[in-house]
Formats: sequence, structure tokens, C-alpha cells
Amino acid sequence: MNAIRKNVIQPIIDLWSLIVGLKVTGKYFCQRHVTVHYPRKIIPAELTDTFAGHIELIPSAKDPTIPKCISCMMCATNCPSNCIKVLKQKAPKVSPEQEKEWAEAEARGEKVKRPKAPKNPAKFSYDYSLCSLCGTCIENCPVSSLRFSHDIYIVATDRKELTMDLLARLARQAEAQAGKPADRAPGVLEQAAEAGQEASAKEA
Amino acid sequence: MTRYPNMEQVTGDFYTQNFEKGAREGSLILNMGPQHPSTHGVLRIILELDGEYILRCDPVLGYLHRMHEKMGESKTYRGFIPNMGRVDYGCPLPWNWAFVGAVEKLAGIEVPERAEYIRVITTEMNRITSHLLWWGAYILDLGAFTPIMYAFDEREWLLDLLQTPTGSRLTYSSFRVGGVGHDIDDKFIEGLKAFIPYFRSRLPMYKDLVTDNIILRKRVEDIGPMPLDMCRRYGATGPVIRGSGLAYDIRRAEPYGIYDRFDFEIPTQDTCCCMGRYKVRLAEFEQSLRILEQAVDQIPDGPIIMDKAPKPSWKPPKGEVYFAVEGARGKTSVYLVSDGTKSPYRVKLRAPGFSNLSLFAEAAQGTLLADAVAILGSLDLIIPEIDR
Amino acid sequence: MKIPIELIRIVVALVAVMAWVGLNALLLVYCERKYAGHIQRRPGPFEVGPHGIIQPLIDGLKLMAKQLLMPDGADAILFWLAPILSMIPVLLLFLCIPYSPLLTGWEVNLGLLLILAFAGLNVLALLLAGWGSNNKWGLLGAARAVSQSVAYEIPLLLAVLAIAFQTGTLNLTEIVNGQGSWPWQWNIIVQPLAFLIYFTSILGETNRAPFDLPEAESELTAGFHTEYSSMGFGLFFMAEYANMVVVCSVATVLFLGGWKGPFFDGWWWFLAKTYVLLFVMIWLRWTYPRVRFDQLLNINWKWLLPLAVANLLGTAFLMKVFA
Amino acid sequence: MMDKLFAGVRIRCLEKADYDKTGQKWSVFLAPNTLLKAVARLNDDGWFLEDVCAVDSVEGFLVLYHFDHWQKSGRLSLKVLVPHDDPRVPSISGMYQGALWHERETHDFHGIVFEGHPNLIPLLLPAEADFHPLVKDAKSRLPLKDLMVLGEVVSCEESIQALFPEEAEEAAAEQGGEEAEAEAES
Repeated sequence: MNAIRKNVIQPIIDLWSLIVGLKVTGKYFCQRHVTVHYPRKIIPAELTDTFAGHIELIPSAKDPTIPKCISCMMCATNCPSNCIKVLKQKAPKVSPEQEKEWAEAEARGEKVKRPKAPKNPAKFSYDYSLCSLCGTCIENCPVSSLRFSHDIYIVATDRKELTMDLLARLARQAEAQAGKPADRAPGVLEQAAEAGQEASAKEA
Repeated sequence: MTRYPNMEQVTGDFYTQNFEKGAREGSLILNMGPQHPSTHGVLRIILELDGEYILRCDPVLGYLHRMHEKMGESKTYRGFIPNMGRVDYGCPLPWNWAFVGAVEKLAGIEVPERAEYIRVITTEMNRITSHLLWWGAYILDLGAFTPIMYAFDEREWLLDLLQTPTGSRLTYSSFRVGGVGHDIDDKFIEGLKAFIPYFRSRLPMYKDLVTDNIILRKRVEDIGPMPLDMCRRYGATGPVIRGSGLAYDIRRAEPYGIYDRFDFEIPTQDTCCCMGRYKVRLAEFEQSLRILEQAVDQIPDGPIIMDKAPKPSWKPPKGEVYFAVEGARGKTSVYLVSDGTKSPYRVKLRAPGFSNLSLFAEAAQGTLLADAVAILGSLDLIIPEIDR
Repeated sequence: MKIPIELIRIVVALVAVMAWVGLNALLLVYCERKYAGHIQRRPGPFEVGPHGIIQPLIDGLKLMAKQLLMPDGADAILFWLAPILSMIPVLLLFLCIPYSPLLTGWEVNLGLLLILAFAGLNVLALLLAGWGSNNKWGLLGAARAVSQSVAYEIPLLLAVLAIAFQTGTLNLTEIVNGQGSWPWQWNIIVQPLAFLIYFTSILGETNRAPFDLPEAESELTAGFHTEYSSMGFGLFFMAEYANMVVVCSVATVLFLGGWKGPFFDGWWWFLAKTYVLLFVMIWLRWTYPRVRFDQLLNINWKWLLPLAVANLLGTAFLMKVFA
Repeated sequence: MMDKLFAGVRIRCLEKADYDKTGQKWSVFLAPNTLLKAVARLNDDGWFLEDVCAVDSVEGFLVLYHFDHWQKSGRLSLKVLVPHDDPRVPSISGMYQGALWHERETHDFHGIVFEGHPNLIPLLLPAEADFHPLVKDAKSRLPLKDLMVLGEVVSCEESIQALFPEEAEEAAAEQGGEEAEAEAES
């Protein structure tokens, strides 16, 4: 009996497992594919919204081209990869006559409003090729002027292209504010939720 | 020899020459890797073959060595967390937890409740993605091309979900000393709740397509026996040891975080073979799903990071600490020596794959080349973790 | 001097066959990649041409444009001979396949014997390739190829011999003529076991998954053609697909009624049947893991060979009793 | 428990570490020549090796062996202090083959020679590397008392005790000072 089971029944069961495998792949062959065909379709915004891409500056409430940044250097000094470089603005140049006038006024005991250097940075350059996206800069920014962008489509053919001028980027963003968002394909997440509901319905 | 003037140059490097010293007359010395399809990256194994039987083998490491331990000595505690995401790209969150947990233990920091739950949820999700990647790649090693694509199907959805609490798709470094970096929202919870039954409904397909397949069973059953004593001598942990019949899991043996609150089992198989390790990993899917279900139901509201979370210039007290967590590949631990300054004095990363792979040379002896591939795959190697 | 008409006919047929082989290879590569894509829930080649239809052609051009490399210390003659040697027998095989009563390149009385004889040459090419390229992986692949081909030739022959017993001829056209138009009149109904053995053996013969051990890329990187680049590799690649077409064509002739089919006999039935078989081969490849080498030989010596012998003896016995 | 396990082995210092603070339950200082004996006891008792590493300090390299047990949960660390100029420790790879690679790694990083190791060649560093990356220069080396604290001492030799002078009070004072410093900085 054992011999029959071992030499006749077992091989048939084994061969059947091969047929079952073919059935699985055959089933998927007939189904629609699940990949998103990139240039024709792009993944839905809900998926890119949670993605932490390179950092970007947050505009101040008043002017969308000027960041909230106060050039305090917390980001640049705390960055473990040294990929942020911030340049403070210099105080505006004052003509000697003006200077003299103020000095005289001060000597008279009047209060003089000397022009201070604007707080927002003159230059904010960021090297994406070094960044490890750890978020130290974002967590340490005292005025929350930094955030992760959701840019997943960044492409470069040269390392230098990855060094970004974030101020210029902010200006571009302000300009493009009027543009409308791109059309999105139905999301994989939606499909997942749908399939999950189906599965749970089946179980019930 | 004279016909091929350049032949003398081809004498092999230091490791080959060192290996060749003990070679038998007439055997074939073969370099498998560092660029070989089934060594998962840049592992190199020098084999001594008799026909296709392996007489002796010696893994050569170090092709992906980045000296994380040295980096740790020069970075701040906050600045070293991104490194933890890069040690093991397959399952970085346990590494995050190991380092962060070590620092918390050293400084006696309490983590908020919600952060603990987020840690458990993300880590278990990460365990599933890691096992899915392993599953696909292992079947690929055994010659079937399709299952990895099906595995990626699920994995992609999980990665999409994991993006919310981590912000990235591969090298997560979202844990912070005293909490986690990003919060989760209701949409995430909903997505996860939808995913769990979906993934359950997919598991029978895995069984039909692969586990029950007679070709696969013949390839992995009774191959690469690793009895418990051998595992002990090499310090193997994780699915390797559970596949040899011992229910040893750091989540139970040395509970950390809030794992003592969850009801889950430690799957074991006592066959000691590749099939045992394979089945343990598949069973861990179900256990991770169970933990996820419970965690999603229980998660409280609250802060995700402690008050006055350590700044980058934070200095912990001096002392030494050893903290171990259960990664996807086994005992993932960090040994930290602090001298009370901004950066650690010494960081030692204990990679589970390192110990697991050191077992390979003994397990592969006397097997066929194809079996060696099966054994290597069943250890679940992530080379950057082994080389660190 | 008078040129014999038969020679002209063969030359014309040879040229036609070469074109046909090339076309088939392109088509099959495309089909394989598309099938694989759809099984894996992705579109497959999609960018070059509508639905990626000219992708294989472009790939072929790319292969031709690449540099021909020969490893240091390789045996130059054998190294370059191997890919050519793998291609030529296949061309000859195509010659004697009857696509329809009219479309037969070279009608030979011993067609079946010719096919089996030439099919065996392929293994020589693999051996030379593996040996000549001075590469250890290649050598292992060649060793595997030889023992595998030698082993699988035997059940293949025995399965085919059962058909020859039954029909009493080795002429392919006559074998087809012995079968009817409707599926129940085909040889597969009489000889299902022989068909299964034949089909399993041709997987081993043509090194297709799950029996693709000579090039098992997760073990031997690429096996016997590890060192080949450019058209050296291209020829092996084409020969593999051409071989697949040949063995499936022969299967069609022997078991599935050749060009005969319901309603309209003709070459279209032949092609349809061949491509169905090819589709099954591709389907198998993208479903199963690879067997181990000793298991491969075990399947052959312990299962296929005894079954084939039993089948042959049974056929002979029944022929003796009833005919 | 440990007394019984190591009965007959000369231990330089046995201390019960604070598990909640250090993740270790026992910490044992050994002399290089008694290491093998101690490891053999652990082997018989069913412990497994977690890792081998070393810490560079003023007093020398502190070679650490972390052991754990499957059933009796609790980490045990064996500590062997070897001098900088002649760092030699016997290899434990005869009993624990897992140590083969850990010892090679430690040899790479610190240049510690494990006597009796069958194949002490570079593991992670390139074969031609002639440096040991984790060896600190004399300036940045710190004494052991600044790196770790002794827990509840069960038995201790003078020589080890001397490495941790009045460590309890000192540590407390230092810690308080540092916290104040950190606060001032932030």
C-alpha cells in the first residue's frame, strides 16, 4: 500500500502542483497589468504628497518669493552631511554723506534709524547629491522655513545639476502658482483599497 | 602557457591565493561573485569544486564596506540616524530602533505611547516588505522569474503606505531619540486596514504558485541542514534559528518597546532545512499582520516625540549600553560606548546577516553548486548589512 | 552543364528558410517578452514601435553593432566555430519540415531520422562554446549541456520511434497524411504518453526552463555563453529560438496532424499548432523554478526512459496483435 | 549563578551590571590567559556568541565578547584588557566558529592579534590595508572610567578596581555638570 502511495499517488499529486502553478500564472496573464506606464500615466498626487524629497523653502506670508528664513544658520551648522550653504545679506551700502549726516544726528543725541541687513538670506544653496534626507534642518529651523518637497521626478545627468539654488526655486514656484495641476491616473492606492474591500467582502 | 602570453597575470588576488593553499590536486577553484546574479549584490564566494560538488568554500566580504562604525564616532547622535537607514536597505527600521533604543536606554528616556505604536506599526510593515523582497529574490535564485513581480505588487502598496510615517521608500530613518519623526494620519490607518485582508487573500496564491510546487520543494527540502548546535556555535539568529526549531525571538526573549502588549506567536519549523527557513518567513507574514491589526486598533492619540527632544548638540551621560531588537534577519543590536560628548565614543553594529552568513561555509560543504545557491538565498542576505 | 532542378530547389528553400528562421526568432522573442510581461502583470516591451513590436529588431541591430570580444586565452577557432555550428544544423532541420503538401523544402524519405540526427549536433556547439571560451562557468555549462542533451535524446528518440512503429514510415509528409483533419484523428489520441514524453524531452533538448541548466543564470551566470558578446551571443540566441520552433514543428507533424485541421487544411493550421506549443513552452518557463542537475537526470533516467520503453514495447505489442 | 559557572576560573572582576541601563546582566573582566577557560564554561552551559568587538582606551584595548543564552535571557559580556603595544588575545574560534569572522573584523579595525586563529586575514578591509581605522590617536583616547561604570561589584581585583576610582560620585558629579552645560548651550 505504502509503495503504491509513494510511487503512484504521490507523483500524481506532485504533477498536479505543477498544473496549479500554471493556473496561477495563466490567471494573471488574463488580468490587466498593474504597472503605471510612466510617461503616459503618472502616479496619483496622494502618493507623492507623503514623499519626502529634497528640501525646499517655505515662502513668507507676505511675499511668495521671499522665504520665512532668517539666516540663523541652524540648518547649515547642524546638517550631518554639510549640504546646505546659506549666505546672509549685507546691510545696504550707505553713501558717505548720509553716513556723516547720521553721525551728526547721533552726536546731537537724536535717534537714528540705520538700515539693518535684511534677515532673509542672500543665497541658499543646497546639494542634493550629499543630502541624506534626515530632516535635521527641518526639525531645527526656528521659524519653520524648510520643508520636504514632493518632487519625485528630479533627474540629472551631472552631479552639479543637483546643487540647487532654493531661492530661485521659490521664485519659480511663486511664478507657477497660477498653473493648474497635472491630470493624474487612478491611483494604485485606490485600487489597493478596492481590492482589500473585495477581499474582506469575500471573507464576510 | 607560451601560447597565451598574458596567462601568468591571471593568478588571482590575495584571497584566491590564500584559499588555493589548501586546495586539493585536480579540483576547480571558482570565484562566485562579487558580480554574480545570486550573491545578492557584491558578495564573493571562493569555491573549490569537484565536478559540481563543493569541497570547500570561503566567503570574501568587504566589497560594500562603508565603515559605519567609524562614521558613528565622528557624527552626533542625531546625525548618525540616517546611517542606520543605510546599513540594511531591506529592513532599516529595526536598525533605527536598535540605535535609537540604545541611546534612549543610555539616557533613560521615556518614549510617548503613540510613538511606541508608530514604531511597532512601521517596523512590522517593514518586516513584511523585507520578507516579500526576500521571497521574490529567493525564488528568483531558484530560477522562477515571476513570483518576485507578484511580491513587488504587495510590496509597492506597503511602501506607498510606509511613505506616510517615514517619508521615503527605501532607506527609512524616521525614528528619533525620544519618539518618531513623522506622525501617521487616518488615511494611513484606513489604507493599512484595507491592506491587511488584501494581503491575507494573496497568501494562498503564494502557496499554490511556489510553496506547493514540486520543483521548488525538491530544491529546498532537506537542503542545507543547520542543526541547533551549529546555529549556536555560529551565533545565528532570526528565521535561521527558528527554522531549526527554536522559538527564539528578541520580541519575546528580551521584550523592548511595547511588544509585550501584543498577542502573537513565534513560528518555528524543526526541519532545519531551507524549507524550514522558507516556511518560517512565510508564517511571519501572518504574525506581523496580527501585530499590525492589534496595533492599529489600540493606537492612542498623543505626542509622537518627547518634550524637549534631544537637539543635535545633545549630550547623553557616559556609559556603555547594549540594545538588541528583532530585525527581519535576526538579532539586530547596537553596542554603544558614550563618553558624555556630542558623538559616541564607540558604536558597534551587530548585524544578524554577518553571523548567519558565517555559517554558510560549513553548511555548503559537500553540496552541489545549485544547493549552495539555495542555502545562500535561504539565509536572507543583505550585503550592505553584513559589510556595514 | 545542367544544374539539377533539385539543387535549385534546395538553394531557394535554404534562402527562404534563413529568412523564415530570422523572422521566427524575432517574432518569438517578442512573444516571449510580451507573454512574460503579461504573466508578471506588466506590459512588456512597449516603447519601440506600437506596443513595442519592433523591439526585437532593434535589439538585433544593437547586438550586431556591439564589439565582438574574445577572452584572453580562448581557443579562437572553437570559440568562433561554436555559434555558427549551433545555427547551421537548425537551418538544415527547417528544410525538411512539411508545412503543407506544397511547402516542403526538401522531402526526404528518412526525414524523421535526419531531424533527429541533426538535432544532436547542437550539443557539440554548446560543448565547443563552453570549452573554447576558457571560462570556468562556460566549462561547467558545457559539461551540463552535454550530459543533459545525451540523456534527453534517448527518451525523445524512443517516443518518436513509437510513432514510426505505428505509422510505418519515417517520411514526415506521410506521417501527416496518415492522420485526419479532426483532433480525434491525430496521433496524440493514440499516443498521449509518447507526446508527453516527447514534450518533456524537448524542454531538456532545447535547454528551456525548467530544464535550462546549461545557462542557469542564478548558478552559472550564463553558462556556456558567458563570454559571448555581439552576434556570437546573437547566434546562440537565434539558434535557441529556431530550435524551439523546429521541435514544436516536429511535434505538430508527429502528434497534432501537421497542416491538417478542421475545415481548411493548410499551412495556417500548422503554424497555429506550432505556436500553441511554443506558447506552452514559454508559459512553463515563466512559472516554474529550475530543477537541480541531478534531479534533471533523475527525471530522465528514472521516469522518462522507463516510460518511453514501456510505451514503445506496448506499441509494438499492439501493432503485432492488431495489425 | 555566575560564581558557580566560573568556579575555578580566575576572574579579575565580576560585576552585576544594571540591565535597564546597560542592556547587560553580567560583566566579567578576565585576563587573556583565562579567557579560553571561561569561554569553555559558557560553551558547556549553552551560551551563544553575539559579537566580538573592542574599545580603544588609555589603558589599552578592551576586547569585549557578548554572550547571550536562548533560555536564560541575560547578556554576559567578557572583557579582556590588552595593552596597546602587544595586543594579543587567544582566539575562541575553536569553540565558537562564529568568532572566526568577528575576530577577523576586530583584527582589521583594531589590530588585535587573536592567537590560534586559523585564518587571520583581512575580512572587511582590503588585503593591502595597513591601517586600523578604529584605533584612536593618543589625544582622543579616554580612560575606561570615563567610558563605563562598574555596576554592583561581586568580586574584584585591585588592578581593575583601580581603573574606576570612586566612580560613583564622580559620575554623578560629571553628569550633573554636563546636563547644565547642555542646557546652557541650547
